[in-house]
Amino acid sequence: MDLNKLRETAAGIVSRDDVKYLIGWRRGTFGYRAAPYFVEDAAGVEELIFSPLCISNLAAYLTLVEKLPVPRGQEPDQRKVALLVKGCDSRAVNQLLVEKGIKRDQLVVVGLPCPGMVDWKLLAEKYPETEAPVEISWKGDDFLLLYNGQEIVVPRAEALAEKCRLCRHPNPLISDVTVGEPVQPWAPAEDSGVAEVEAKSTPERWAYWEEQFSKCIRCYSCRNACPLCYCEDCILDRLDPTWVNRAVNFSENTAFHLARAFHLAGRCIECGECERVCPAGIPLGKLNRKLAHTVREEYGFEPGLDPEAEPFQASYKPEDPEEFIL
Amino acid sequence: MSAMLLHKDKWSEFTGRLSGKNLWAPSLQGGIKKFAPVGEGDAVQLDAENTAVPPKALLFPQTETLFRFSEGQEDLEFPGLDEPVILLGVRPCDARAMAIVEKLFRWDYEDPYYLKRRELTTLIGLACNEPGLNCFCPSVGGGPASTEGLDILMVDLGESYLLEGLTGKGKALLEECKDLLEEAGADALQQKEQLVQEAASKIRRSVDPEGIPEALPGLWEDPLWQRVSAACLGCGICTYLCPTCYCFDIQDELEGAVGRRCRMWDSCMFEEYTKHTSGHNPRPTRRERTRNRINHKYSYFVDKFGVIACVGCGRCSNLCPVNIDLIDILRQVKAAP
Amino acid sequence: MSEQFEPNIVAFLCNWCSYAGADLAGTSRVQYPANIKIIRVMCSGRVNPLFVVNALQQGADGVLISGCHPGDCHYMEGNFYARRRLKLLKELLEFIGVDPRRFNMSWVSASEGHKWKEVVEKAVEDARAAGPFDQFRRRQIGW
Amino acid sequence: MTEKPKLGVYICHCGINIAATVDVEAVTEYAQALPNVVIARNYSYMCSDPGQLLIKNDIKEKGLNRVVVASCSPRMHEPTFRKALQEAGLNPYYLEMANIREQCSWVHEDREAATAKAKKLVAAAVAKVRLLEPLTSREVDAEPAALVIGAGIAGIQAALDIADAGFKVYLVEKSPSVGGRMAQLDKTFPTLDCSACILTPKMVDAASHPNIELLAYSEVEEVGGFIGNFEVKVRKKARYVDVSKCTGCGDCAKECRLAGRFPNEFDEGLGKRGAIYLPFPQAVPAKYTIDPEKCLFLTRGKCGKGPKCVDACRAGAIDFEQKDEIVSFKVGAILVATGFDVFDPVRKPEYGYAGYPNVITGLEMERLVSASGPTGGNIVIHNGEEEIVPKDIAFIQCVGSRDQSVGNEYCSRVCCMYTAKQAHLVKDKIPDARVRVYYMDVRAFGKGFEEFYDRVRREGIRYVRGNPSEIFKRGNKLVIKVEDTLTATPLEDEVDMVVLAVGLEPRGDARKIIELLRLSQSPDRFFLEAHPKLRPVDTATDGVYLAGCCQGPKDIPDTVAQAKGAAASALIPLARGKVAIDAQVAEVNEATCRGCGFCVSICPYSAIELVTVNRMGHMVEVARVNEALCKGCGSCSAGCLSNSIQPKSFRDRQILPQIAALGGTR
Repeated sequence: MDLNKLRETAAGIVSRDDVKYLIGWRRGTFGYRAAPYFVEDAAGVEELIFSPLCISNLAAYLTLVEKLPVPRGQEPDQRKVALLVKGCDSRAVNQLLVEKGIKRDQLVVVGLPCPGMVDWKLLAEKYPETEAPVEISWKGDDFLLLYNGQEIVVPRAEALAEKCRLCRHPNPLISDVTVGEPVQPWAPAEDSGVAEVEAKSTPERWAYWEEQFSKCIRCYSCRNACPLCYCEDCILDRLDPTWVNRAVNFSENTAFHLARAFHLAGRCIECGECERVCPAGIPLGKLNRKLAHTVREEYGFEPGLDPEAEPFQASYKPEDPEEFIL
Repeated sequence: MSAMLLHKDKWSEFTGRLSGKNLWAPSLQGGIKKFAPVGEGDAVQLDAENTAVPPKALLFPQTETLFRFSEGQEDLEFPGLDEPVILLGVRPCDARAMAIVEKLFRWDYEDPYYLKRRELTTLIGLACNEPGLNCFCPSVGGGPASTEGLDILMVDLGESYLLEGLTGKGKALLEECKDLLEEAGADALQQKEQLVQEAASKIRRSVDPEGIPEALPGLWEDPLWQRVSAACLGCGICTYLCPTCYCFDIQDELEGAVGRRCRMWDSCMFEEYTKHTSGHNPRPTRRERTRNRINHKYSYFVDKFGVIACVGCGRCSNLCPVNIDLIDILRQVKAAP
Repeated sequence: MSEQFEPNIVAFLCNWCSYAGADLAGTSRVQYPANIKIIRVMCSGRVNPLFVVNALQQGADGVLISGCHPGDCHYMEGNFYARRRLKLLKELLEFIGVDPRRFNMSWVSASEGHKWKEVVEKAVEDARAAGPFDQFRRRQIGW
Repeated sequence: MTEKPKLGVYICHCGINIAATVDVEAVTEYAQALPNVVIARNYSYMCSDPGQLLIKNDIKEKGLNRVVVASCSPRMHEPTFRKALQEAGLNPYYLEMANIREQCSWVHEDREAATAKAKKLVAAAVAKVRLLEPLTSREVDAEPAALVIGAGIAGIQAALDIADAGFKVYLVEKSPSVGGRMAQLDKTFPTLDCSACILTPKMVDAASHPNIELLAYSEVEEVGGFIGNFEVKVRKKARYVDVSKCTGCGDCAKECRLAGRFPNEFDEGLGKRGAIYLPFPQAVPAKYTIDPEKCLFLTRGKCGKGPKCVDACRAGAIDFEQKDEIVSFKVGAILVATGFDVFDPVRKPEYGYAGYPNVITGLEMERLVSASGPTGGNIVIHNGEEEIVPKDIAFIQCVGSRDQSVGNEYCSRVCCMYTAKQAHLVKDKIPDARVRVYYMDVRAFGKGFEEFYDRVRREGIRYVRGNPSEIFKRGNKLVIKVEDTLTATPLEDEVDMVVLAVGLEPRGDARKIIELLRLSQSPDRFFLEAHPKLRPVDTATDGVYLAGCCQGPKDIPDTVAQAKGAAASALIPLARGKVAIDAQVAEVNEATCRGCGFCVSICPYSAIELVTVNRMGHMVEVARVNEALCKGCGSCSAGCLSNSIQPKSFRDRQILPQIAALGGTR
């Protein structure tokens, strides 16, 4: 990855009058963390990075930014937002366009072909986080760590994030400008996470998810980190009517997670943010991916590939599966 | 009885005996570490890492029924709170946090639920020999073997645990178990001192809070708040998992004609936290909310109670998925003009 | 102990076909188990799949949804949307280990009083075999 | 809305229909204890006058503001009890019914179980009724005009009836003249009166009626709006002839360089016309039209030294500069009378229609026997070798009807009789002709039909029961291979001419009308009526009515009857001047709507649109419901992720408490 090229491109974009800021990543404050980073001027691009730690999906910030009341007599800031996207992130942008969550003309998309990200928790098992940030880069198919002053090559298989093992679209599907050469997509791994759950008996599955959902502290990070969970007034926060009580217990947590997963059916672009941010380690991605499999295999649909696609849950085909109906 | 030794070969007998007294200890629950009840015969294993969910959840449950009601009936049903609890393996920072939070719950109104639970709880602390990456307790007045809030402090000496009764409650508990204990000698106490010093030296991160409470009001409109909050997801991780955060909401839950009034954790990082019925929100963005979180801990609480409402446990920095790092923020506060 | 478990089943029926079909079962004096309790909606397309989750959480042991046959929807397309949405919900429920016998969906027209009886009997038998669903009950767990 | 709910619960015995199985006293006692219930009563017949009086009195005396009636299906008596509420001064939508008869007492025998269930159903109704909202059904003004699409006999008749009732009618016809299929027919069965003689006066009436605006050679392009307020756009295609000047003299057509070069559609291709033409002599309007796909000047920009028609026309009516014109207007009702196509027998290759000039369709036969037809009514045919007067003639029935192999399972209803009529006409014109009719069944069900069929057979026309398997040529004859299924004898019949009694099919361009008007099709692909028996001229789209063969095959009397029926239905909104809009429609919470447009995609009625609103200084899109178009199905609501769109009376906040009540303790 040519960081200079990226910074140069970014500098050009943020210098434009019609661009408010560019959302990218910068080095984190310790260990393996990379932080979302809002670049407002050309000077700021020096801190921009794109490394195997830039796993987070920045598209979430497109809708996370609050729309404050515009004082009377003033105009809302109509400048564009520039965004760095990997393949998966770009699908979120497409899906947001499908749902009119954002407008294309308010967006500058910088595509970054993505060779795959690391799951730092896998790395930390062997190389614990250090106070000083660890530099990581790609080396061929593998990852190169600069760890306590030492260069260490970590084989791809040892640290590649699960979502990247399953990835079908490493190259951005929408962008105004692309930095870097397209990567050769790799054969997506079989989704063993989902398969393992499916292989269980019904009571075993229940027991599995009972343990998982019981851990939930309802911090809503899964919802907030999701680029496609952006209702300004989420029904799961609402009191009239109350769909899910605020109380934290297995019953409400389960209802919460079912609603969250269901609302993403046919919309989830499998960026894995929900699972990554969960402080309780609930494998939320499995729920989304299970439905994504169904949508892909039984309906032949994959969200986020086409900004003009019909929204899946707001469309139907006469020949949709109905073998389950009496 | 002051300092006692519990040899590790008596550990299971010790925990077994306590397990009959509603004992809770850290345990891995589906991959997340938190306090869980110890059943009879359950092994209790204490390791270096602190729980992700702080033990505040036992004194201040995430969801707590205040009372139950039926529509059309005047009588309310209150939950009985009378069972003593023993928490084993509480870290000094988390115990300090309870002492800090108690100030709030004793303040203008004595909260019966919290205080009753506090009274019923015996805290057996475990000094930290191996502090975590983001631990910075000494910076905010604690330490790896701080005793504040604890009834018993326990130090892992390798072959045995050193147990110091700190309160009447703690001493009485040790007394009950004295057949399993032996008097600690000077060497044990010396070993403890050495371990604690070693632990303190292993703490890698620090920030000097000197001047922060005074500086914060002047930084109200400083651009740093925009900078440090831009990446914030507005989730509840940092506050829910903070041992000194105590905000709650009270809601009624109904099913048909029966219901309960309960209180549950709330978070100042949530948008609805300060949202008025009118729709107006005095803390309209994550900037104001982040600013509030820091001000609350490092300024308002200090003003009211004379102590920083942060114990340096590092959870917020560890668990924030977008690397919003408290120590980094505090450093920026100090560096601000 | 030998007394058999009587499941509680909440059903959502569209006004024009299935509710009318259930009415026809009544006027035809077709007999079926009383375990089923019907909520009338105008169209199966109105059934928010989260109603199913809510019903299971609030004490239903099984849920049944019934609408017009494809092509017969009074509103032309509502049942097609229902079919797609509820299939996804069904997959999700099964994936988290909810016994698939707790969820049934059917097409019952206004003239299919007898089919309605068969559908109800199946839903009741299914839910009975799946047993009481207390593991998810709001009041059982939270209160 | 903040008024505390005060409920009355009324449990009906329905004689013993309910009371025999459900312990109504126990249910009453149970209901009385439910929250907000002021009074619970039971009575033998709630729907009777005294039963309703109980409710009305309680509303007045006890100040009830919500009512639950536990009785029969709401599909039965909801209107009854709503009216009762209204008469007592309460909003009629403050009613919820518990169906404890059709869905409880009649289907369960166990008294205990039925009673327990009835209690739950009452509890659910009580839970819901507390949260119901008052609704008012609104009325909007209806435009006092109608659009009639298609000016065949159905469209003409309907237009005349509506116009005679005093309302404006826009009569839109795709082809250059009105008249439709009926104008092509010779005599009509069973009375043998001349089709043109009875139709032509009506065509003239339609064109000259002061209330009818005839838009011939025009097509409907766009229909928006809803009953009472349709907004219509019609494309008036350019004729390249100024109709205000054209006298219909025909001098132009005689001079056209291409005169007689193209098959004339009206004559089913048996006659010829030029590039400028009048479809048939009695055409209304009697104005010439230039075929833009044929005219040399229009296709190549050049016609000899100059278009001869221009020179020929003394009125100076030819205008090559003419352009299509879009006409917009509003109507309150739309009547669809777009007619049919005949089955194309090329799809039955075994009959050789494509290859043999002496195999013709029934409609071609109509033109052949017509005095105004290309042969002046003489039956002459080319057999491939020479022009002859056929002496051996066979008719084959059910071509393209009752035939699953071509996808037409239905009977076309007119072929048996038009075959009998044509057989009769053949006998009339060629008395020595040998005429056979191959049939599957003869359906002579109408007034005078069986009598006519008997008459034809008495005239010496032979009916052979059998479905021919093949037609091939032998010498200058056609050979029909067929099995006489009554005698089980295989036959080979040598004939000079075969007439295929082709059936009726939906028009090839029906899809356009479906999309314009949101119509549905029945399995036979004809337009679907709202109810096959009780609403045969209505459609699922309010304000759109059907007449004639677009709804299904029918003969002229049935078509006219249906046209008059459809006209009467269409007159209802026009005559009232108002249309009621359903009160139970969807509503958007614009504050929470995120403008994703899912509801817009979902709505089968195009009742939802995205509009831009100012949300605290930001221009954002939100959904908005056109209440006049919304039918309240609620499909939008279940597809809305923020649950911002909700059908009134079936809102989430009204349904979730029902669920809670039905769940509850087991």
